[in-house]
Amino acid sequence: MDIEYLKKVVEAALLAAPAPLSLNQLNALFADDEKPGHGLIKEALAALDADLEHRAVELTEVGSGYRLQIRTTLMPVISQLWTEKPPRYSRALLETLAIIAYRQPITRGEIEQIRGVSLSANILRTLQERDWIKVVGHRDVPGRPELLGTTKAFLDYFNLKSLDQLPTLAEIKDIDNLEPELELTHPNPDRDSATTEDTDETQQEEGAGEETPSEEHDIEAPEDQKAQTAEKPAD
Amino acid sequence: MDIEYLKKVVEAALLAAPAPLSLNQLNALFADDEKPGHGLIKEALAALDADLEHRAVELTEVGSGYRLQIRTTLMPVISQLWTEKPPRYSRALLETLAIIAYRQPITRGEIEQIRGVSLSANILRTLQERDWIKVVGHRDVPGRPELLGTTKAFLDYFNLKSLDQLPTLAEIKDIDNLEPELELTHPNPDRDSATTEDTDETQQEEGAGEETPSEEHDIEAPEDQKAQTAEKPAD
Amino acid sequence: MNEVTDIRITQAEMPFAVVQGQPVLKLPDDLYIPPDALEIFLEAFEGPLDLLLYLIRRQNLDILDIPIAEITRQYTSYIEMMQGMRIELAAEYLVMAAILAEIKSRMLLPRPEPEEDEEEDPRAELIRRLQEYERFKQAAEDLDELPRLERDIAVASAAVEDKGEVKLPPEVDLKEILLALRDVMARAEIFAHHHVQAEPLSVRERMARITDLVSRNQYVQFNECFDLEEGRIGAVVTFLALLELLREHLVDLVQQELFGSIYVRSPAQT
Repeated sequence: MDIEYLKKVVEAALLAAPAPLSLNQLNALFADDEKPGHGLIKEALAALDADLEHRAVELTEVGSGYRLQIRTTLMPVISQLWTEKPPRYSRALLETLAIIAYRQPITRGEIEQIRGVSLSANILRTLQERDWIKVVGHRDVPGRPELLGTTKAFLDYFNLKSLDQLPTLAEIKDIDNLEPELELTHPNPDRDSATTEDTDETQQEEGAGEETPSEEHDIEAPEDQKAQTAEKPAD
Repeated sequence: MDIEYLKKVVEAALLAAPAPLSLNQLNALFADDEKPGHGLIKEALAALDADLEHRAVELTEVGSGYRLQIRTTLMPVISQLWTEKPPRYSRALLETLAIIAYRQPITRGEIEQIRGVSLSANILRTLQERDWIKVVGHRDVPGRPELLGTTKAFLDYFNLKSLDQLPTLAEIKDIDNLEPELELTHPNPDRDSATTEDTDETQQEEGAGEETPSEEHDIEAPEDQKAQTAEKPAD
Repeated sequence: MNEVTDIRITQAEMPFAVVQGQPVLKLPDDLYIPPDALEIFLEAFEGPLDLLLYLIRRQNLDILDIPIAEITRQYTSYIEMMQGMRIELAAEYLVMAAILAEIKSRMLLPRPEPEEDEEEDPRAELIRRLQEYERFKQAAEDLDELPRLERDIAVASAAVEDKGEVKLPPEVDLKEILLALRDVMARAEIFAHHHVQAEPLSVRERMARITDLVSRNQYVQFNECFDLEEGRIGAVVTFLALLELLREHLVDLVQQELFGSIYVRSPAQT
């Protein structure tokens, strides 16, 4: 098949389609005996990309395939077209999304453990409605909680080709550096004053602590959970 | 202003905007002291149009402004993008078609007698729109009901020279043995040319099919249908 | 603002409280806390870990070296402040207060020295959680920075003049029709007993063809029904079809005069 023609078809298809197109989808445009195959299509895409060098659009590959998008250098002018402000997302939503993206597959309970707060149903609903996350399975524990993962639409939205392209997660510093003895033997003056001044508080706190020994379980429980997740490389 | 830059902005804007853009809208993209004015924008549009000569899109002016659209020559391939996988016909439709093929010319009432349920108007309409059956006359009884028969297009679709080539009823009884002898014909590819309009019916048809015991629908719907046909003078 | 409140009160007619038999319809000014302020305060933090991180970071402290007593004091005072403002505090905040108190108390206890080496520092778990949370807090910020649709990226698309949304009609395999017919046959015994079975299909087809012809022309000459190229068998089939049509009163044969042309016509015209 003529590569020039193929290039045109690919460009037209990418401009006409409402979503990114995969190699398979591009190949499927052609009748059975005319299918160019992935190799030729990739060639056409490369040729198209080269052609577009001085034009207003560029070819990008995202999660679900290829798309043409306006060059970022032109965006400041072009964004004048939009009358509405782009949506903003809350920290809670972004944190939840980040945890799912880096730790998938993950249950809601595990997300709550990491964030230290319970997760509002709204956030999960919004994420699902935006088609950024989906249920990818169930953890084989009592209650069979849903395991959540991100979708290709998530990658598309954030302009990512794959999860590899997510910014790297900060490293966890080594806990072995803790030197409790030091602190215990030489309590710093602040603390001293703090403890003496705030006797009431301290007692209250300790009282609270005793009343709720069950909390200890809550603390202890995540222990293995964390160990588990920590081993797993973010994908 | 640099015409090359202006050309790029215009191209980007036309590709980013969901609707055609007027000269005013294009001009409004720029800050007050940088507005190119209609003259320059028209120049840029003309230059862009020339650039696009060998590309997948062309510049067109429509009522509300300018837009870039996929070249019509590419549309036959591109339209595959939104070609839906065809649904399946309902059992009721297939039975009706079979009865018409084997018992033609036959009236609707006779089909209903054989099938033991009344016949939905959709089925006959779908078959007629598909050009597989037609009215070949009227039976000389009160109401002058239409006599239905199969068409040449029916024979063509199933790759039959004449109805003789259909297996006999006796053979059908034993259909499992029949299979090897029967050429299971591949439906011919240009059949879609016949049916660009029957989309609605097809879908309704399918809907009814999925719900099969579709017969229930078939029983309800025809009621008025019959009244209708009864009223309608035979033509 | 006030009007709105007043209207609401009169509509609802619900006093905030009843003091010495008198309904109180308006909150005393000195008790008034702008609800916005409370919400902003609560929303500033994504939970107890976030609040703790804030307290630690505010003092440029290393997570690994938290002065637990001081942090506990600060944390608790925040909690008390919020409780004092009658903010409905998420339970997690109180749980964290308890955890901090627990850690603090354990650290204050004299430690039996060597053999309990394996006992972990009571802060370790808290630090792990704080670190883990901080990673994702950062990750969320990074995610927010990524170029994304609707804000930083515009997808290029061109208009399509006529989508010509071709919805292909379903494909049908001949076998499907035959299977359908078999089912009908099984259901309706009619096929088993009637003469239908013996009927050659070509006669049926010819019947349909003649009916079609007759319905389109008022009169059809008898010999027009025959196609000489089909030969004798074709003629016989057509003749059988005509006879069958006559029998079913689907056509009439008319002849005006002896040896005149025979016409086939639709019976309705009589």
